[in-house]
Amino acid sequence: MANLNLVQAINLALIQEMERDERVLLLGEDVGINGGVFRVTEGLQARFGARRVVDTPLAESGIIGTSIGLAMGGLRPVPEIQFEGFLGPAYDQICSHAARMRTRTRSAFTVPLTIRVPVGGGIHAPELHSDSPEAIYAHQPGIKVVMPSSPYDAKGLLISAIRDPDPVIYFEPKRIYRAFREEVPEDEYTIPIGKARLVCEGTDLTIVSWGSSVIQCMQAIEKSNRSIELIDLRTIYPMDIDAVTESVRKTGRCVVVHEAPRTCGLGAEVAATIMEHCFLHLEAPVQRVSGFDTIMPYYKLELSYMPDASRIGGAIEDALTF
Amino acid sequence: MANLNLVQAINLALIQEMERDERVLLLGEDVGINGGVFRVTEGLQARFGARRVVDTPLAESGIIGTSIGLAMGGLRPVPEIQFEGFLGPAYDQICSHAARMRTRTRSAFTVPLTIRVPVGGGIHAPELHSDSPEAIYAHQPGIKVVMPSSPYDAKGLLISAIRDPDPVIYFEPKRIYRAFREEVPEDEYTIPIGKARLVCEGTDLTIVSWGSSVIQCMQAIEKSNRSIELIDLRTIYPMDIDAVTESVRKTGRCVVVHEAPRTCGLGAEVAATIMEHCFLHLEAPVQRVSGFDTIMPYYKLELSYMPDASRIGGAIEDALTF
Amino acid sequence: MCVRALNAPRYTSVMPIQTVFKAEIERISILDEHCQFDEKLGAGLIPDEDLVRLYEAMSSCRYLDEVAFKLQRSGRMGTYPQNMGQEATSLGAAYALRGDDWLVTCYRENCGLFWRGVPMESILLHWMGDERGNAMPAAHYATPIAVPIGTQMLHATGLAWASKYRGESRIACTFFGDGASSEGDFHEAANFAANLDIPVVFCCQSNSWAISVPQRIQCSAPTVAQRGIAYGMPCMQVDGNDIFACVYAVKNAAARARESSRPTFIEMVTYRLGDHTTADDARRYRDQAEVDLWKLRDPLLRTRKLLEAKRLWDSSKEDAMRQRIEVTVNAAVARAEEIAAPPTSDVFDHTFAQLPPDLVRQRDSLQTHSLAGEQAVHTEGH
Amino acid sequence: MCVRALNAPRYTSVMPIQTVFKAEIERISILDEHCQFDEKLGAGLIPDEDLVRLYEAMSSCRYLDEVAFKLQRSGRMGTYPQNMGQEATSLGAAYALRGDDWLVTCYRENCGLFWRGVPMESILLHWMGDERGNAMPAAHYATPIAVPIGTQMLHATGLAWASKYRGESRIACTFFGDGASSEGDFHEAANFAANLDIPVVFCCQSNSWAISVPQRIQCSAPTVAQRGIAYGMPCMQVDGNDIFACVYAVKNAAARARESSRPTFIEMVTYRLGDHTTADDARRYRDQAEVDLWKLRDPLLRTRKLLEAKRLWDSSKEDAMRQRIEVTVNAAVARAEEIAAPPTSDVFDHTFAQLPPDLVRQRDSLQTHSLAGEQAVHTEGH
Ligand SMILES: Cc1ncc(C[n+]2csc(CCOP(=O)(O)OP(=O)(O)O)c2C)c(N)n1
Ligand SMILES: Cc1ncc(C[n+]2csc(CCOP(=O)(O)OP(=O)(O)O)c2C)c(N)n1
Ligand SMILES: [Mg+2]
Ligand SMILES: [Mg+2]
Repeated sequence: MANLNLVQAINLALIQEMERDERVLLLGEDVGINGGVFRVTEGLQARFGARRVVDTPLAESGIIGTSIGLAMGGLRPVPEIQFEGFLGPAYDQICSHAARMRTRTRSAFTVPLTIRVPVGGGIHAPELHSDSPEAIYAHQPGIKVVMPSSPYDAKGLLISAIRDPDPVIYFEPKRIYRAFREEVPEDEYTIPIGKARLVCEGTDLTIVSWGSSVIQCMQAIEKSNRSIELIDLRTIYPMDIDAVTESVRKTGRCVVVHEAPRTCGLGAEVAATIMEHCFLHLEAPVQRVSGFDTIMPYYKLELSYMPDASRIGGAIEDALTF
Repeated sequence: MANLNLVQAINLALIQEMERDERVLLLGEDVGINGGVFRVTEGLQARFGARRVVDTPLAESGIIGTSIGLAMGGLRPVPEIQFEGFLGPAYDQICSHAARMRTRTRSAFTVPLTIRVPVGGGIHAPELHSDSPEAIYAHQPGIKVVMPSSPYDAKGLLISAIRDPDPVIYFEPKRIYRAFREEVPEDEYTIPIGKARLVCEGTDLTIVSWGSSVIQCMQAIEKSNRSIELIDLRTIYPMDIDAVTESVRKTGRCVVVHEAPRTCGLGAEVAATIMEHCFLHLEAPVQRVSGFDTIMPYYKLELSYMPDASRIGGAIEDALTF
Repeated sequence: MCVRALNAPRYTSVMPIQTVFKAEIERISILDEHCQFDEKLGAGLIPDEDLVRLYEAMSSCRYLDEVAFKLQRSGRMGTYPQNMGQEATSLGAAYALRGDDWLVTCYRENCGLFWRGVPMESILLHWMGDERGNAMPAAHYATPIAVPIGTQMLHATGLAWASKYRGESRIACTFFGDGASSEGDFHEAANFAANLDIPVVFCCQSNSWAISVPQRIQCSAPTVAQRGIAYGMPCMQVDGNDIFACVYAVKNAAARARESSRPTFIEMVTYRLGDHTTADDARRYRDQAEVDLWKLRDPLLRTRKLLEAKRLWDSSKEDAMRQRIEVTVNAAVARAEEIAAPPTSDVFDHTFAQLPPDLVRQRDSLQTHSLAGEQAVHTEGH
Repeated sequence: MCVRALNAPRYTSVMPIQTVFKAEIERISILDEHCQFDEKLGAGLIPDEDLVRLYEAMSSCRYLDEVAFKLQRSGRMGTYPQNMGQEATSLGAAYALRGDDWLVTCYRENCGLFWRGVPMESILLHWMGDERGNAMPAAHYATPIAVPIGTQMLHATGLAWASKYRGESRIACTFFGDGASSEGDFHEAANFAANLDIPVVFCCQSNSWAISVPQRIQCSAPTVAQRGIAYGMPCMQVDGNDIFACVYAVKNAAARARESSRPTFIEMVTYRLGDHTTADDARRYRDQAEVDLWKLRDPLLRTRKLLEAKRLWDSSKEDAMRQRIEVTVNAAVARAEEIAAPPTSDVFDHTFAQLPPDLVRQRDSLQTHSLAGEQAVHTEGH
């Protein structure tokens, strides 16, 4: 066991997978000698050489497109996109190719690719460095999407993602890169993709969240005097519908919390799914606490945009007093 | 009044807006002498010259990126992207720039841009020619998204889109480009963006749909012996929440129908919104009839993927017998 | 070939004007449209017996085009892009490459793919709207047909990189149109290959048109070949209707790639004799005179003339070949048409290696529904 | 300049090898790092009184960099990208252009923007996390700071096209880094401009690095300038630390753009003397020796030397200037810091020209909430 923050947990997972499997290679902007702008790949080029940790030209479509070719050619590339705001240029390669190659070729070609991307706000960064596009990729069939909220999960989910035979987008909530440490086993372990985590049990209301918002949810729960169950999805797609619906059937009330804009965010999917599966158990409408349907503001106002304990608390009240 | 199909109605709207406003220009792949691959811009280059109807290089990001510049420079560009499957390369310019320019510059720069894009399946086309990405752009703050389902709406919505001071994606359901004709006024008229259309009234259940699925919904209603209200959203974002919720408050039941994959599709947003606004009126969970969470299949199976009258009928039954 | 005569350091003190870079591009032609043959470059390049086979390969691809066109017109196939006029480009490459080099094509390279062994019915099946047409067997080292223009070259770069990573000598050769060379992904693929030393041969099918858009709108420079100069890549132009020139250029490029892991850009100047696809009517935008001119430059025509001049061919051989081809192609069509539509559950089966629970639910719901729905689907389809 | 010596038709009958294209690229240097000045090219280019003003402009931009760095380190500003070492490039362009030509920059062109009249506090405000810093007044013909690398050049192409469309003589000049030249959007912007005859001047800040990635990974070709050859564009390399060479090149390119609506590609060879941004530590990836070498080539140093040689400058003038600059910059900082955070409702106000009803609801919900929430926000922010 080691006491690690999220950055260190990811770094450890990368080391272990690279040692275990020669097919794993890292590529991206500044991932080499610089160790990535968040130092997630720190020391890896020194350890594994420039053949396995590759600085690429500044071109996101190029990074993902060549990674698709690398994967079709039998390797297990782990490209990094520097910020979620720069996934845009790679959108086409992700959605038109990575997501479709297996179905297009009836599995003759597959794309075992793990795209690592820092995500979300709260670090006082410039524009396009604080967005939350997880719903975009959840809407694209053929890709899995995961987002850890703790160092322990970060390691286990990353190992699962790298070993997964299909493309996975692995979002790293940058706000909690170094926010806290926890015990992380030194041995390799996996956390199944598609399984949520029950953070804490409760009977009055269920909160569903993921990524760094989980921390805000825990703060809200601490401040509340009700018995609240918190589910961290961990996997955005395929969502653990059973975990969510089981909980809501028990509590009858639900708040879903995310940073992304509300319209067509994953919160809508969670709410719609709950309605479909738990209609007769619901005692209040599912409440969404989310970013607004506006551009994530520059950092002076970013904390007003992001769900915080107080807004979550308000939604909890609304759900409980409905 | 003229009896026009959807292609002709759009063509007429383009002519009228170009005659009215010198700032309007068209650009895209094959929009010139060829009149677009669907002939929507037929005759326009002959009429307005190669200065105002411009064949561009084969580069979607280039088409949208230069259109953003044209719009920032005071013009009203109407770029065409040949198929929705080729919006991918332009995703970044749309979401990182067109959608953000106004908020980024506190309205010093604006992007009055109308992106015309054929959308949806049902025409036996190759892959990436039959998708429905409307939810992707509905999730992006700063863009409006519209989708007509009839020649009359097509003309009025396009004129509104071109005159709108903000970027609009105008999706053209290609399955009904030539499926039917209807009376379309020769005079120019607008249909407000953000307002749904009540296609037919009913008391037992509300169907919410848009684009060519509206036709399938009408077929399902015809086959049904219940009193069903059909709402055609016409605008995807900003959605006419009042029209939807008013109807569902009356009927207590709702089916939402779209071609796009289910997870994080607009159906989820419609369902979540209805739950938020009409919880106490709902007598059954909102039913979603949609594409599956798989890649739209090649055309041999496309009709199994797309909602048809029979699947819609099934959902109507499920909602009514819940 | 692009010559880097000067390789000045980026910061120098020569004032005020110094030439820091020079390049020139050569055009290669070995068998021209008048059946003139250059012995110096051409000798030994393609043995006679191979030339006969290559001619038959081009002819049979050409015949498939005719048949496919009719299939589409009679509603037995969806949109189909004819290859007519461009057969020598991909065939020359397939002939010059090793059988296990990656061939990363677009949709107008049937001739090269068939040479590789990709069955005709796969290509037909694809355009009949069936994914199984794209299930390329591993042995062919061919990637699926690429519908989104200009995107597949990045996969070539990745595939070649994967080989290099493993220390294999396999390279990749990718085909794309002049229109495709306008896409940003082309730039990124070439730039990755050039800067990361990845062994890729970039073959541009420079065929004057991208649907209705003339080449000057994609590339107003004197040559498309000079796009390669941007990356410091060796680059050249060849007569793309000259199978010898295509073989020559790809052979050289492949050797360079294999030996020094360096990419090459080849502009193959050719012409699309048919419409863009069966959904297109080229008469709307181009003159018949231009088409007629290019008909004289047809790669089949000149190859046949050379064979005849070498007394390797005559009209009776032509007739016999035509009969063989008809049998082959018609059999392929029959096989493709025999393949029934897959069950609707097939929509799900290749989304992921393992179907997530909710997709299983969705698949099951489809099965419940399909009994009722199959009828409706059938009616609507016609 | 790129010379198109040969302009062969795309299909010819010269066999077997014909040179179809030739190009060469020139490098321009007028005032070198040893303060050697070329009278032939340099005479009359920049009148003495202007040179003094340009020197002061560079010096004040440099001082702002120092101050901004400290502001960031003391938590009074977010991430900031220093411009240090690259001042001559954008300033040379701004000086050479008309005041109403579009200047479409990235984030390392403060010096050119200030010359245009963009207030220092706007730039500061932007990096302090406030959109109002990007509310560029129309009179400056400057676009907002561009964070997504390599994307803004397309806007330049569109802006210049809009002017051409209206028959105006305004052109656009866009700046981007060597890293940015790897992005597909660069290719598309240059290709649109070249093929649609749009008057754009493309200026690449070729500064050896893109964060930690050395230039050979962005462009292993001998020059970045040759990227322009791909588009048949006139292209050249200049010493980017030489304000005269920058002015010369942009002046020529702007004249060409205005007269014949043709774009130009200019590689300005320069160097980022500071870290990439305040979030970076360049010592991790580059040698101090390299930095030291480039310090000798500093654009400020050589300009000052020339002024001194011309007896237009001395240390007392330098001291006086330093005092002026400190006053100006400090006042700008004070003004920027005085600007309070906007009300939270500001998040909504510029999403659309008119706020849709649901956004009004969301804004109102925020207001209800903010009384309770403001406290929490405040605590978390620190
Ligand atoms: C990204 C993308 N944009 C547009 C299209 C539509 N489209 C199909 S083929 C084609 C023209 C291709 O021209 P070129 O690359 O020159 O190839 P050619 O057909 O001439 O062989 C276009 C615009 C597409 N398939 N993909
Ligand atoms: C699309 C995109 N990808 C990545 C980044 C992160 N990033 C910011 S600056 C930079 C390097 C830019 O290098 P260059 O274009 O050479 O400009 P320079 O900073 O050297 O002036 C990177 C990778 C970004 N802002 N946008
Ligand atoms: Mg072409
Ligand atoms: Mg740089």
